[in-house]
Amino acid sequence: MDKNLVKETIARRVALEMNDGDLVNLGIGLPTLVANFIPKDINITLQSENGFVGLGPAPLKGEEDKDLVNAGSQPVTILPGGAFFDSLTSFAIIRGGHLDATVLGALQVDEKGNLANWMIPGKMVPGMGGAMDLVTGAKRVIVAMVHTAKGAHKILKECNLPLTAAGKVDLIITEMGVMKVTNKGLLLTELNPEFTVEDIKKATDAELIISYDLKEMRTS
Amino acid sequence: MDKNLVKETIARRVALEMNDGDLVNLGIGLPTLVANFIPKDINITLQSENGFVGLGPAPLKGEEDKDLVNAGSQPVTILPGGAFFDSLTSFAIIRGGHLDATVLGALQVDEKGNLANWMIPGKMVPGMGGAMDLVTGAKRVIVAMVHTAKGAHKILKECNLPLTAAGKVDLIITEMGVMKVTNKGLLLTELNPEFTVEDIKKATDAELIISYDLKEMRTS
Amino acid sequence: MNKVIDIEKFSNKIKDGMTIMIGGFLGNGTPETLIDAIVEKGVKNLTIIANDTAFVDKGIGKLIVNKQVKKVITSHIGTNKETGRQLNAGELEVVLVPQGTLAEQVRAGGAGLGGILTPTGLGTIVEENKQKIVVDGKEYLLETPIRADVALIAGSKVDKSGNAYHTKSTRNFNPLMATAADLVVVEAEKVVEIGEIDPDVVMTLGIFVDFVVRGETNG
Amino acid sequence: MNKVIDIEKFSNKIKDGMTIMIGGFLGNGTPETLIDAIVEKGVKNLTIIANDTAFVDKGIGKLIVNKQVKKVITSHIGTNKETGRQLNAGELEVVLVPQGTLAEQVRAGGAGLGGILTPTGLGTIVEENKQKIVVDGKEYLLETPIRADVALIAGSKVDKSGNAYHTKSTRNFNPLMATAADLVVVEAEKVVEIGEIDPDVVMTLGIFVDFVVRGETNG
Repeated sequence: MDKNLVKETIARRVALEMNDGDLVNLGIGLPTLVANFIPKDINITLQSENGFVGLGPAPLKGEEDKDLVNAGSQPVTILPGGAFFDSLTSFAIIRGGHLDATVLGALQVDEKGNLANWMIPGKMVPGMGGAMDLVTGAKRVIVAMVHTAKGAHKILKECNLPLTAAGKVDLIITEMGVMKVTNKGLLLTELNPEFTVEDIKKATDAELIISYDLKEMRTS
Repeated sequence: MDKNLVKETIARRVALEMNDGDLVNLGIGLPTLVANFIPKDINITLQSENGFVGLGPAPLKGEEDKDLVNAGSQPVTILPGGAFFDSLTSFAIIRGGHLDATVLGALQVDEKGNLANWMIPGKMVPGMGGAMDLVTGAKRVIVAMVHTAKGAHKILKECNLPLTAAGKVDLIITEMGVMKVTNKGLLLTELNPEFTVEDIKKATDAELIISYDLKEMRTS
Repeated sequence: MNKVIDIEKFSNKIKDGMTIMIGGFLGNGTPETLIDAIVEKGVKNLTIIANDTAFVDKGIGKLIVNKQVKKVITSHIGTNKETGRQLNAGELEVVLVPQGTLAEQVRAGGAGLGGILTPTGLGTIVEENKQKIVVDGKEYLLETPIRADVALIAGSKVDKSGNAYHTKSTRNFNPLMATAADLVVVEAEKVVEIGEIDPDVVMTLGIFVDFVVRGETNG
Repeated sequence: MNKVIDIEKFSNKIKDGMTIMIGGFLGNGTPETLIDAIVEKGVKNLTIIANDTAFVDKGIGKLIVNKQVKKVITSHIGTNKETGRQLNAGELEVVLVPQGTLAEQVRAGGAGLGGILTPTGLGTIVEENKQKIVVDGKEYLLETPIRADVALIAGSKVDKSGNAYHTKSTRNFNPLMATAADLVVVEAEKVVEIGEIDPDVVMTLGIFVDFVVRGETNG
């Protein structure tokens, strides 16, 4: 699959997980794209952990405001009904269970719902930023990522990178399919028709339980 | 002494403890009077624990604002440079050591600096309100009160009412004199010339150490 | 999303035995219209969490006088003689909490904290049955989170999505309580359109608020 | 009280080895003029407490690039490659803290709390060497207060007594940090007279602020 199509496929599918009225935090990168595909009849409010709710689309060129950026330092806008606040309030929202969902990328995720997305020891140590709080506090944690890292497994029996949080992931959405974290392991509920069950099993280190009711992966 | 003169004597003497630039919380009742006697060359800022700094004098009759009251529910004003906030911030100021002084009344105070001012078991239980936080957090705790309760001792060897805080009082100011809480006990540093050392000793259950440098109690 | 409902719809949501947080400080910044509706409905055995019990004829005091409250968690009852009378008569349970601790407990309940460590109350009866923890050589009391079924708050200006502005000294516990209950209702002195409150100065976030009710005097 | 000082007077207060909190989020709401003065002065062995280390040419990043920092306590260093390089080369100590925990720790430092209990970091390396406390059957990490010698914050509009208004997304850590340091300096994009900021909307209280410095671009 084309790289942009991969991203769009994932973002489109994540968008279908949103419910009307949800308050959601979308991580930097791929998760940000989800905002573009929210169904027309669904209204969600986006939170930006640097300090506001009501995150709107990027401003038109020339209309950027240096004092209004998202958590990735990109110029953005705020929608009517939005509000700004300090970092303390921002993480009271996040940790306090007020977010209906958070969507993040991952370096690794495993069948127990463990997530690793903040460091590769000795190599890359960006830091956890707000990710540990987001994953700990949000009502639903959705991992949105490309299924493998150039062929290397990212969905594992057990993460071997330092964890972001233990047992907090609810759902994994990749370009290959949709996997639910259950207490029996990862349940494949939807498969992208571009791939076979064998393909996705091969691309996954964790055991995949194939749903009796396996469906075609939706994108709208 | 006349009741009003007693109060004014105490309030005037407390006012002399204020330093330029101090942030101060004055309790309801007698301590509130202190604001009237601050020396002209001293600027202090008053905090009101219900949620603001910059507490000003009572408004003129007819100019009361129902949304602007002090912690005793009386109409007040706010001075230029003042600011309103919520109860969380109010007690972050109080507990966090940002108050230079707090002035409170007492039912009992003792030679170890213990204070009791929030309940008489089985009789009167108003509650501690903000007093426990004020006494715990302020840099200086000044007890301002009439020396006895109609002759009954209030300055004791040891409080027998439930404490507001243990060992936090720095200074006791009454109409009879000024007593400093030291680790050797209560040091009488100033005596109102209306009274003799014998008078104040008789009116005090705690042992009074008389300062070698005992001065006349100042009121301006 | 328009969250404005009428007082009857609000009244239907309040049931016997509920735990209810109520904003305000001696009645300043208290949702009087919502309280009046609860008085009128007459639900019983409420647990009330509030800074104080106000006065016999104002704010939370009215619920006490009407004997609808079985327990109150508060910092001060001295301005309402009926609270003291019911306490002494064994008709009402009163849990007294230092005001700053109450604010922290409500915030902890709303912010997902397991508690906070405070020096307030050390060496007093407030420390009874509480865990003491030493940090950096200093002793603190562990105070645990408080949440409620319902939080009732008052806003001076409230947009239809629940964003509230609390003017002057009316803010007090209102923004905190809005974070710490399953159902949050704000009484608006004045209701405005979404977008009318500058996003910089929203004090209680609409995302915490379920319903907005117009106050009786204005709105 | 007029707290406005010039940049030289500010610069004189900053010494080798100080612990300095700096407001801002990836450079947004960061006091650039104050940072530039520290870069120019060249003091060494600083400990910096900040949300992130921004970029090599912006905000806190400039102090890192100039090798003035021996230790940084922060939630994110990914946008500044030099921080990572110095970390890997053993030239810089980096303590990574979850962002929400960092906010709580700074607040605890300013609010007189001995710490807070958070679930964030449980089951990760963040829990190493930390006390775990069970409340109501749930496990939490005890996170302790953070304070600094100096806090440097940025305000969009600041009155001469230090009351500050932070517009839009520039607020972030600024109001918290102002509570948690022995010396607090606010850089003002615009200085206004005392009384010009509505007391309802002051975001950082002047009572916490020692000095105000005009930013270079405005004020």
